[in-house]
Amino acid sequence: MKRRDLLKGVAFAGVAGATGLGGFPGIWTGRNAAWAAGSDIPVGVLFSKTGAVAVVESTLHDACMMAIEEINDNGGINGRKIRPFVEDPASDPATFADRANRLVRRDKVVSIFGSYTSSSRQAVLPVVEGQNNLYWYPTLYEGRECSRNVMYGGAVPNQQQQDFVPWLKEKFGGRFYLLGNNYVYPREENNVARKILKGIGGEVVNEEYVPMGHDSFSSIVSKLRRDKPDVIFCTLVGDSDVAFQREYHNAGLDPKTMPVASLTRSEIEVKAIGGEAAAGHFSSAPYFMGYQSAENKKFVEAYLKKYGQDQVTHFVNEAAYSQVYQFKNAVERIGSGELKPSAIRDAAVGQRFMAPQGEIEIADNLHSYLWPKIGQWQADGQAKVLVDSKSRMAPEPYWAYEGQECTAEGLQKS
Amino acid sequence: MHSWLNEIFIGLSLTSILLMVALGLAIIYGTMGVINLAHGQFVMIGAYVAWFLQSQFGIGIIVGLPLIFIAGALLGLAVERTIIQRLYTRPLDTILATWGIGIVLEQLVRGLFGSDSRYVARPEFLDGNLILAGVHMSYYRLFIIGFALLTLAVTWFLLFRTEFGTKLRAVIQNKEISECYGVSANRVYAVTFAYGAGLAAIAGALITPMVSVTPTMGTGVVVDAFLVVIVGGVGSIVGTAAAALMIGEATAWLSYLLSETTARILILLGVIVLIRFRPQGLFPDKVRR
Amino acid sequence: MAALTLEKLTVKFGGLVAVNELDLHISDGELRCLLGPNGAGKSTTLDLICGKTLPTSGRILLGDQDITHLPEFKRARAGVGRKFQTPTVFKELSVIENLEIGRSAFPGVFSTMRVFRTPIRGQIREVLSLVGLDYEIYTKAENLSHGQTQWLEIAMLLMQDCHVILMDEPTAGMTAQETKQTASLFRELQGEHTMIVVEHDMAFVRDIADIVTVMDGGSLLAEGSIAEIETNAAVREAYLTDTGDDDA
Amino acid sequence: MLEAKGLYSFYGKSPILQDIDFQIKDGGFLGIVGRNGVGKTTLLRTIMGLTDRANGTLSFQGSNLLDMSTPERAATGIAYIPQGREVIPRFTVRENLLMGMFPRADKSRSIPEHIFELFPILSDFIDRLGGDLSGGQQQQLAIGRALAMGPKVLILDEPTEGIQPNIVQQIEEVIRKLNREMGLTIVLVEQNTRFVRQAADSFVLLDKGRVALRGRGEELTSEVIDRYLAI
Amino acid sequence: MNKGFAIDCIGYALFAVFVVLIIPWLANYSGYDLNVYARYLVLGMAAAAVALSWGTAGILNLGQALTFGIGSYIMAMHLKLKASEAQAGGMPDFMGWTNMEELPWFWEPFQSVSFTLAAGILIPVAIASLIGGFMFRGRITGVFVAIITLSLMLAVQLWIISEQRFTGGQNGLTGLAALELFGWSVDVYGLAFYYMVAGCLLVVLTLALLFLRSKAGLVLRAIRADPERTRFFGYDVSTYEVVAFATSAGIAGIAGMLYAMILGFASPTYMGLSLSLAFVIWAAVGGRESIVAATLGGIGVNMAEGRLSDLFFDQWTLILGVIFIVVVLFLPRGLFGLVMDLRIKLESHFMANPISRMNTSLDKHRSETTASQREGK
Repeated sequence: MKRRDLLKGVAFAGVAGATGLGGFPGIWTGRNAAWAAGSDIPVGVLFSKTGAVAVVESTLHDACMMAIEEINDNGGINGRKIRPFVEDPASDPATFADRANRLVRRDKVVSIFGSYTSSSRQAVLPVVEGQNNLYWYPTLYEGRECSRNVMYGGAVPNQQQQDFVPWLKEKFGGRFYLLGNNYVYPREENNVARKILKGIGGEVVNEEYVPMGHDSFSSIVSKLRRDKPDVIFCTLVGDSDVAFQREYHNAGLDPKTMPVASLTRSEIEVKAIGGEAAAGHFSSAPYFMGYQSAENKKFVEAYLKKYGQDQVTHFVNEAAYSQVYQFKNAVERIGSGELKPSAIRDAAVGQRFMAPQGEIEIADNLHSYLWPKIGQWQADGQAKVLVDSKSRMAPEPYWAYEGQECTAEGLQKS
Repeated sequence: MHSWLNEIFIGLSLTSILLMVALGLAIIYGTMGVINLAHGQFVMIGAYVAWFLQSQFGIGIIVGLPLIFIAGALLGLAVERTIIQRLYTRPLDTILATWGIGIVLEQLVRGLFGSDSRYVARPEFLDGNLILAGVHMSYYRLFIIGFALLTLAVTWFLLFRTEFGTKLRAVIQNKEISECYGVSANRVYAVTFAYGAGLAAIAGALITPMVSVTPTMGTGVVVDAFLVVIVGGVGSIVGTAAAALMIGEATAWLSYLLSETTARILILLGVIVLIRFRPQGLFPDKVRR
Repeated sequence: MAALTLEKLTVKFGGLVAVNELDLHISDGELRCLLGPNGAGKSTTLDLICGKTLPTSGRILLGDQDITHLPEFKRARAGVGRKFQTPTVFKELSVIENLEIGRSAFPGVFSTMRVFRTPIRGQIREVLSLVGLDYEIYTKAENLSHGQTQWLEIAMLLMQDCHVILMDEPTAGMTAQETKQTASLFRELQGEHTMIVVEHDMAFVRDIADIVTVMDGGSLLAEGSIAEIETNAAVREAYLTDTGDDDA
Repeated sequence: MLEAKGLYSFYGKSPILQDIDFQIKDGGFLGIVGRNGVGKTTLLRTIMGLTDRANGTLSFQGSNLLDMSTPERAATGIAYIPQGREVIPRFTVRENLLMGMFPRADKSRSIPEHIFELFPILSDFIDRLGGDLSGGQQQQLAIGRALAMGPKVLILDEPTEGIQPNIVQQIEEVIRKLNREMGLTIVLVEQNTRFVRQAADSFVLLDKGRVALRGRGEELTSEVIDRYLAI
Repeated sequence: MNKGFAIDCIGYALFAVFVVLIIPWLANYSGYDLNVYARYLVLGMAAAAVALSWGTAGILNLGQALTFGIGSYIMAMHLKLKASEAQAGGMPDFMGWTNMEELPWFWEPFQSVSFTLAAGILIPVAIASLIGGFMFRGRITGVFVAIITLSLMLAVQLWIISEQRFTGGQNGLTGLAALELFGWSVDVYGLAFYYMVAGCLLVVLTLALLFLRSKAGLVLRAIRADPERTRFFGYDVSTYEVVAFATSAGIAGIAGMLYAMILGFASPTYMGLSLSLAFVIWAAVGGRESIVAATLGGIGVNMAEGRLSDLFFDQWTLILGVIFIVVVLFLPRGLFGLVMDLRIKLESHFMANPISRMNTSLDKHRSETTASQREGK
């Protein structure tokens, strides 16, 4: 009996041992030993290449990497190259947190560029705040956040809606149907829209949220037929937006009388919807691929050359691209000082950069002054910019919340 | 005023899509007891083949259907011969293996075609709407309803009016005896799996004009299809059709009256109750297993 | 006193009446043999008593207790044990583990949580040697021979120590020697336990039975002592002819 | 023509049959007897290739059966009528008979008339479900199904088990007739030794997975039975 | 029943050594790695929960992430309230944004640590008991259990996402405070926290092993083999199934609570389809028959995933998919089965002569028999 048990024990130990050996520090940890060496500037690049939001995030990854390469090809920053540590968080918040942790704590990056969805940003937040690192987030978002560790490169609700909603009311009428995916961004945008509409005498005929990834919209279309709104104010994202617009088109509804006004639709969704089905509808964004400017021409040409002529640029990957340059400028400004995230942040504030959309500026609340535009989609899949903002619009992440303001000192309440 | 007719039509349209997707799964599950979690990925691959044919050769969805079916069937055959075949004695393990297969297929497609969302145009002659008694019916949806009925009829004919169908039903009821009478169960399984995969691919191609084509599009599909199959009852294509109709109409009505989210929650709960009290399905077929 | 009473027990499967208005009274400590051609409803009757099948109509009384609608485990707790036609043991478990399952005086989950080992002594020891499995204590049941499996199931029933034991073809696949052993074991149990034995082997039946009940087509055909049965014309026609010289 | 030499057969790792030898010539009639659980059914299943693994030699008309899959064995002309008949319950009588035609080399799908002559009841019930027939009728259907393939060898596993006496006789007559008049080779597993003694020209007696005794049919005397089979 | 008990003890002891000594050493006692390994341990615990009901009682729960997620939300609710103490009315920020007036009643009790800790176990247990009773009294088995548990999980997930004002919606509960236990503020990057997680895991596994080692565990194995037959011995099969199901839910609840602490947020993806399936896969890779093996499966696959994603940035999911297929095809009992087969091979290698081996085992039985006979007298 003894011998038998011993054998079993040995076998078990073998497996445990194998696991243990496999787990030997040198093999298991550390991407490669050389990471700390040299004078490179380590940054994290954290966009999903797989999973549900890879459709968008992979283009952000591409734009971000293109900017890094451009900078490195032009001699880097103060002679130092940017060293990107790339991770694939697979569209999963828990993986986002894990990978951000890895970047910040193990790879000791000085900044992370990353993510598209609010939930992934929220997942990364405790990591960057806990370690006082810096997260460059390129996406438009719902506002109402005032972290000192996030550089918000996208539009907040007031920047998308302040001009857009009154313009829509004037052109089509004030009866809005609010339609979005069921998460924080659409709800918050609709909050703002209601507020603006109230101020200008419009009304909300219905407010509806569908689950993320939902793709059958026939019931919604029959509700639209029933309610006959003047404007469909749309904050659907990704697959839902595509499916909805296809359904709208199939059902034979007319953009002249019931246009879809979207805050989230970019060239990338239109490409999937098909130009014909998207034609005649509107989006509000600080950037469109078809916007005429020298910087944009350069950006678009470089991007298509690098990633293929069938690719598109859009208002999120434009920001992902610009943010790398803003990072560069900040690091340049620090010069020979200590390169730590908080220093980069402080150096970035107030700095201007000539982006494809126009000259943008980082506000002291770490959001960006942007150039909101209203575009109408054309059958070729590009937007025609109908209205261009006359000045840089200030970001007010707490626009809808009276008595709250995001400042350089964080959230102020009065 | 005609909204109820309208909802019935929408329900039918949802039913037809559910049925197209679930039918292949139902046949595979009913025949082999294999729980094919990669079914959604077969749907996705059908969509990609449709996109590929259209973007590379300008072949429209409908003209391309035979090719799409063959592509799906060949892929199904390959998967069956290499992997599924070894798991017939362990049906619950197929859940795990096919999940792995799903991951691999998704990743392969992503590697080949990228993460981009792809666009497939609807056939032009199906543009527009038929308006009848105030009900807006898009021609394309009408076409899908018709096509789903046709697929159901073809499948029924295949099962009940052909020699292959007789062999298949014999194998389902008594594999050993069927083998003793010259039916090669292995071959029947392979053909059935290929047929199911082919149907999935066709379903994928047909939904492309309505959704966005991405490598992840299959994940959501498979859960719904499974609910339909289980509610319908193992091995009963009539049950599958009835379950699709039930779930399709319920979705249409509940989403119209309440909201999409509530409708979905209610349907999931309804399915739970149904399975609890009728685990044999709506129209149980008295077969083994 | 009756240990088990069936009153007008009927069960239908679809259109088929498997058991038809069956009345049966089995007194305490009796060993009753149930005979009849295949499909006569013998096994179904046992299924009805142990709860595997629910009757369409009629009543089942265990002593005074009406058990017609009790779930299986409650009938088992009330004292009904069953051996199946094809020996049904837990193949993945060892002999001793099978016996531990059989020893089910305290079957509640919170009672079993407190039991950690099976002491191989006392009753278990006795039962093991009685059925000749003492050298197979740790053998997995799937590795036993057909006959040993039969014995194991009988042993499990002995451990269960039920008042009413239902035996479905206990000697199938046993050697002559074993069958004799079984017969003597049954005679031993007789008196203390009430038993119903379904068996084709007439020699065995002659050996053990007090009263024999013959069923045909779901109904009671005849009942009486073995001698009465063997001379009963109806029984001869339905069951005993055509077996000729062959009892094997 | 059907011959086994040193045949072993396994379920999982345990050998159920060991070192089995037998031989039947064309038109022969072999009875297999033995107690419950000695491997009679396993022997038939081994011939059909339904056990997990088999070693040794098993040849039919010179070709090695052990290399063939079950359907291929059926195609050589071996028809198997298993214990419990196993007609397909949700197939009609016609479909069940049609199923018997699948292994035919000539691909014919018209059911041979002589089956209905042997079992008139089958043509009366041609559109009924197999599962709705009585035990005796199912047995007739099972034999009919086997005959539909135009077999050379008929393998029967306890064809009279659980059948009413009057039909038992009818079935026994049919089996004898198939053997004597139509020249079919028969392998029969039977508990009913009387029938084996009367009909078979040879028998093997199995015990514990081995051949314990073999001989001519009429040698299966009551003395032999007492020694090996009786209780 | 005590055959093999010694081996299990040895194996388990090795596992404990691995968890208590080797992992911290691997992690160089440093914050980030300890946190990562703590996460792996917790996921291993979730895999153990799956194995407890699947490997033992044959209940395949595809909705295991439901109770895991509920556990994480319960912990997150407490930590969120703690983080919101400074807010008006102590209300979490997201509630203020959705115009809630006051803290909903069902949030109130989570102010208390002890209530939270108890609820994190008991609420999953209660939910599992209800749904388990609902299913098992109706003798639902196999794939139907899988579909019901899966559907329920999806329904709850949808509800949580849609009721943003109570639950934080898609984003989940974020911005959590650190847990305070007896005045000790838990630092999830510290060695102490790692040991807390390891301790939880070992205690849970010990209790679960005791449960499985008891006769109740034996009855569960009997139920897996043949539920019908078990009933005829007087065991109330459905109650046993409910107990196994609820126990595994409780374990998943504990794992969920720890998970929310480790990552600093709770998300509806914690009760998502892919995580739920992942639990099952991990348990299958490790070996569903042994909860220790399943735990190792969870830890191992996650370590591998962490490493693969490091080495093969692009295709690590593909590699994982292939590994799963290979494991299912060729190691149906997981790595545990491989170890067991290896053991048998080793045995027959060392005992060259099978006859002598047989005699040895006979002798063994005999000596045991006489020993216990003596004991008997």
